[in-house]
Amino acid sequence: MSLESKKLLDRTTQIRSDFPILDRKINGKRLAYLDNAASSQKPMQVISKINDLYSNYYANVHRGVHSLSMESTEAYESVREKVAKFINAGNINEIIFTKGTTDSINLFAQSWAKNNLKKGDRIVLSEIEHHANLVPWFMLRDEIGIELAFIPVLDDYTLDIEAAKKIINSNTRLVSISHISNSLGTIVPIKDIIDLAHHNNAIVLIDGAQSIPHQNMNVIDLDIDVLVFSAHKMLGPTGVGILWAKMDILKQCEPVIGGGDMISKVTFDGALWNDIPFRFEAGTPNIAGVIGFGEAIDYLNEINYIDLCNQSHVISEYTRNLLEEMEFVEILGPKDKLLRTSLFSFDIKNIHPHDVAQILDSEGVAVRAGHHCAQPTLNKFGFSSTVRASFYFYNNFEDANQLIESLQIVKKRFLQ
Amino acid sequence: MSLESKKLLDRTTQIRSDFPILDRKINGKRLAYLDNAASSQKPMQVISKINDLYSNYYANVHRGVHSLSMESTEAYESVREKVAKFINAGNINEIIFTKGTTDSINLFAQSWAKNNLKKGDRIVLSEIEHHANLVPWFMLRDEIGIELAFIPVLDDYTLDIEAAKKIINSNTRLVSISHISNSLGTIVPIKDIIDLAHHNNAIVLIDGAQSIPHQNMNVIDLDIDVLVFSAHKMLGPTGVGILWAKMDILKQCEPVIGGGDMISKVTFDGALWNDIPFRFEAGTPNIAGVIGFGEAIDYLNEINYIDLCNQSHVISEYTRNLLEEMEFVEILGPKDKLLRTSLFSFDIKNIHPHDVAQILDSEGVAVRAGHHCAQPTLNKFGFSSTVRASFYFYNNFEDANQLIESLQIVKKRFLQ
Amino acid sequence: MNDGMDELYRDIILDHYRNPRNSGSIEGDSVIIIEEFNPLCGDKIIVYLHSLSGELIDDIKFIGEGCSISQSSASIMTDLVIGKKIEHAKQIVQQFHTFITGGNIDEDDNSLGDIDAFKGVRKFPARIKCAGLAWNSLDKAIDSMKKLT
Amino acid sequence: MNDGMDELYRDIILDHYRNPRNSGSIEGDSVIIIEEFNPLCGDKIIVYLHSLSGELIDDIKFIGEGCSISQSSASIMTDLVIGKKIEHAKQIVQQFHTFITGGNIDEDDNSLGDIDAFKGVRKFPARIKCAGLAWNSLDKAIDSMKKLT
Ligand SMILES: Cc1ncc(COP(=O)(O)O)c(C=O)c1O
Ligand SMILES: Cc1ncc(COP(=O)(O)O)c(C=O)c1O
Repeated sequence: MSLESKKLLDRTTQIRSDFPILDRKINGKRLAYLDNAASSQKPMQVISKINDLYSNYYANVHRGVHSLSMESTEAYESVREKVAKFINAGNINEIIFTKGTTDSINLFAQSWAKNNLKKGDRIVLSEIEHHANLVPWFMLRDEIGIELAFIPVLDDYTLDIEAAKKIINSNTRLVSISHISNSLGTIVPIKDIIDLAHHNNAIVLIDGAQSIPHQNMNVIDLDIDVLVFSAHKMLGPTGVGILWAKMDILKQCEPVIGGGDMISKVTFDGALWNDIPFRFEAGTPNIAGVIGFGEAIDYLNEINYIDLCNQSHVISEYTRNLLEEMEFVEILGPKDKLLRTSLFSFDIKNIHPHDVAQILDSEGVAVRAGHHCAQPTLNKFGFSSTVRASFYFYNNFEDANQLIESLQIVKKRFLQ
Repeated sequence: MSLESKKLLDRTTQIRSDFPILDRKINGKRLAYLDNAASSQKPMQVISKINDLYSNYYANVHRGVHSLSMESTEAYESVREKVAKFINAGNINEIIFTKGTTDSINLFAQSWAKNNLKKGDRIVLSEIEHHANLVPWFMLRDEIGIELAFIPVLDDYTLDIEAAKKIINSNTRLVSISHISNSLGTIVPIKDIIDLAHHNNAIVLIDGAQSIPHQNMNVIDLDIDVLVFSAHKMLGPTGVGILWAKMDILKQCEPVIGGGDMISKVTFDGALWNDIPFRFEAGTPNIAGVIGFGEAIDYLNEINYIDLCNQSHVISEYTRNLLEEMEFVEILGPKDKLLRTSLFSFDIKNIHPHDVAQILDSEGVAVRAGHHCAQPTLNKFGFSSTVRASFYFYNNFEDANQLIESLQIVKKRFLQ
Repeated sequence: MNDGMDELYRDIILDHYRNPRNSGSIEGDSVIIIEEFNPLCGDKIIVYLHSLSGELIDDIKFIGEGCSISQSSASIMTDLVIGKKIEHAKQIVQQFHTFITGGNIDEDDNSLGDIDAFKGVRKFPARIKCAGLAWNSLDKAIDSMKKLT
Repeated sequence: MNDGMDELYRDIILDHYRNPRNSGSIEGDSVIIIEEFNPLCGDKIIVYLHSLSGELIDDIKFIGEGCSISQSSASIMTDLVIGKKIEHAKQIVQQFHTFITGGNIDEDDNSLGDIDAFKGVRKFPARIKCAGLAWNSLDKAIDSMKKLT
């Protein structure tokens, strides 16, 4: 082991003490939390921030001149700036707070696509999307008659970029695609897709739910048009997501949710909209959630999360390699390790994923079993569900080994 | 003072110690938090619950068989039952978690009204609605051509029930109305309105944002069809609201937000919906928010909030009476004290509400100044903004007196 | 190991999982076919119910995809109700739901056969849905048969 | 009392609030009218800008509804820019924004007159919007005038 990775491992040990839940015993066993793609755990810094808000300066935001309201508003609005910096957005007013990735995609579908696309226009998706990037488009298709086309996934679990060149055509107005597949772990070459789309005057929405927690994302360098992600997968509280889009695109968007805060003037006859981003944020927002998310971003920056995530990728690869040696295990996902992230799906012959996950749980190992909200993707590969292990920077080799050893116990119970 | 109200006051003192923020000093002064209609403060029980979740059993809900996910899911789903009991709903599956009242009304507009109403159908609102119960209907009107009609507010700040008898006609499909006006404090005779509506085969949505925190609400006794409210105004976390509707009505609703959890099956061609209520709750929900809200409900029940709220109503009335004696103050709201809740709006001749609130803040008194998201209502009475003081059960006579004394300081500075 | 795994994965369950009874489909006009999903995990059960008279379950089969709990439950369910009166089957469905959600059933009732094997499932709320899938299909199949007749 | 109230409500501000300069409207074809709201509180300023040549602010008036900060700011603004060159007025708007958000301006510049009175507002983020309302109107009025000419 190099000195540098030794240091990183020590750092992981130190970092783990920030996450109180990691001390939890599960069925008397040590917790190996490998369900990070579903949601990450929270460091005490984030938990305390929420505590601090509610204990010391909570009030409703935006509408008050009293001190508590001013303090809450400042704390809340300052997060827009933190998020903008985190993704290198040029304008803090491009940051819209939503409930999560799902909410962000739906908002963009109803707000931009519904008002700017017409029958016959094409939206291109891919065959490795999360339901959150499928169902809103089905709904829109059924409502306004747009056409959906899918970039196919190849047998090697990567997208068929050759096919994409034909599918993204001159009728295409939007390409909406995951940066990283949450079911296969495939990293999509978004730069290529963005080039293809822009070449056809289409804009690109990147679903960054699985990528942003792990890597640097620079919307300007990548020339992304719209970016969506969830706070809860990157140490933040539940109920918070981001919709970022270039200001020119936000100007083409109509508000979808009406109510307080999103208007500049209301009469009994109608309303005028408030400025961007407020016109897209009606009602009392998730104040504590957003402020907690700001703390999560600060924390990620402070610990230098990218180096740590590179380290957890090493652990993920280590685990995957050990799994590959087990003849009863079949792993999904790209062969080329540069094309996959810190998660993998697998199947055990003749043992259903639910049963696998159940027995792993009895050993303290938390993994997910199911279709991971990517039913058509799994179906395409002949599965209705898989087991998924997903890593984050607080995972260590102990977690990895615990998974491997527990799989032997699964085998013993079912395949004896 | 009767022995009983003495006891209640002692109880208030005790209760106040559950709310850490009430010890906060504002500009060196004691905090008199009288902005409860905007949002309530949170007891440490609720704050600790969130802390406990994130520290001990947090995971994403619904989709996991591992222990953390099971525990989170149980905690999350158990809140549906608590909410159902709180409003006496017959079926826990009628409880839909949203982001807040605003979100609930928008969801119902897009989910039910858009799919069940047609051009020419009438929706009846009133002239004392919050923007959250106006703008979504303006949007729907502009989209599908329904007709909006308003029950007028009379000069005495009550609704014109005689006029309502004509306005709620046989074309009326929905009456959507606040139980309590957040700008005037008027209590609406919803039973009369419900009878009128049902007589015309219209259904009734009650915006309970301002009433449910203070009183018992029995949807079955009142024969309400749809009820919406926000957790944050009743000790709960931000980012959580409820849409409750009778199951028959929910069955007429189409999902609006697509994504994970709200489907039973997805292919590349389309999706089948999950059961009610899940089909209306796409994506990772506000898990911590909902679980915290469950604790808020438990707390309200334990302290017997209704008795305490009656007591804070006494304090609100006491304050109002003192204000009435100040010749420079004009109070809005019904004369009959049975028709008003624990809040009042007022205006000071020649001093703008912003300035009033600013100086009150310098004395530690937190009130709201502005149009309270009820711009057309205030305009109707010739105001573009007012000062609003709103009480909750942790407020005491000290808060009241601090407001009164601080108003003298306001007067001194501006009206010398 | 007292982590509930032995209780959850009892031999009867594993046996039915590995050797499902009444597996397959039934063809014909008068066959009721009901498909049920567990939306959270993609599990699936298709139940084929055949009753000429509308009173007796002449035949019942299932095709499924899913975990040991859902598939063994389908196997045990079909085994239990085949040849029984529709009304009786309906009662058994009821009893199964009572049992699985923690209620008491008459343990001496022979017609409830191997239902007892699912006792261990009660502790695992996420798995109760798995266990119930086949029973929900049957319930719906009976209801839609009644509508036809 | 060192709670910032004396600094916020300086005499100049209260004076302009009580005796607004250039209050009223201007009629005529070549008058630019811009209405600005503070959506959070309902404050309103309508600015009437008259410039025959398109180079000089011949006249400017306002009608408004709002707090002492927003109304005195409108009064001070109109007082400052009336008779000035459009380009100069634009610079003053810029300087006002710099000042109110905490930046430094040349305090000896006579053309910035009473802007200094708003120093106390900086501490109250919620009131910065109030102070800026009239200035935003003027900014928009100048922009839309330029588009016309
Ligand atoms: C790629 C991807 N997109 C979208 C989502 C949906 O995110 P959320 O449930 O936070 O709305 C997820 C998370 O499950 C995801 O992994
Ligand atoms: C009567 C009424 N309706 C709706 C709302 C909107 O609630 P929220 O901001 O929580 O969505 C409020 C709160 O301000 C209200 O008082």
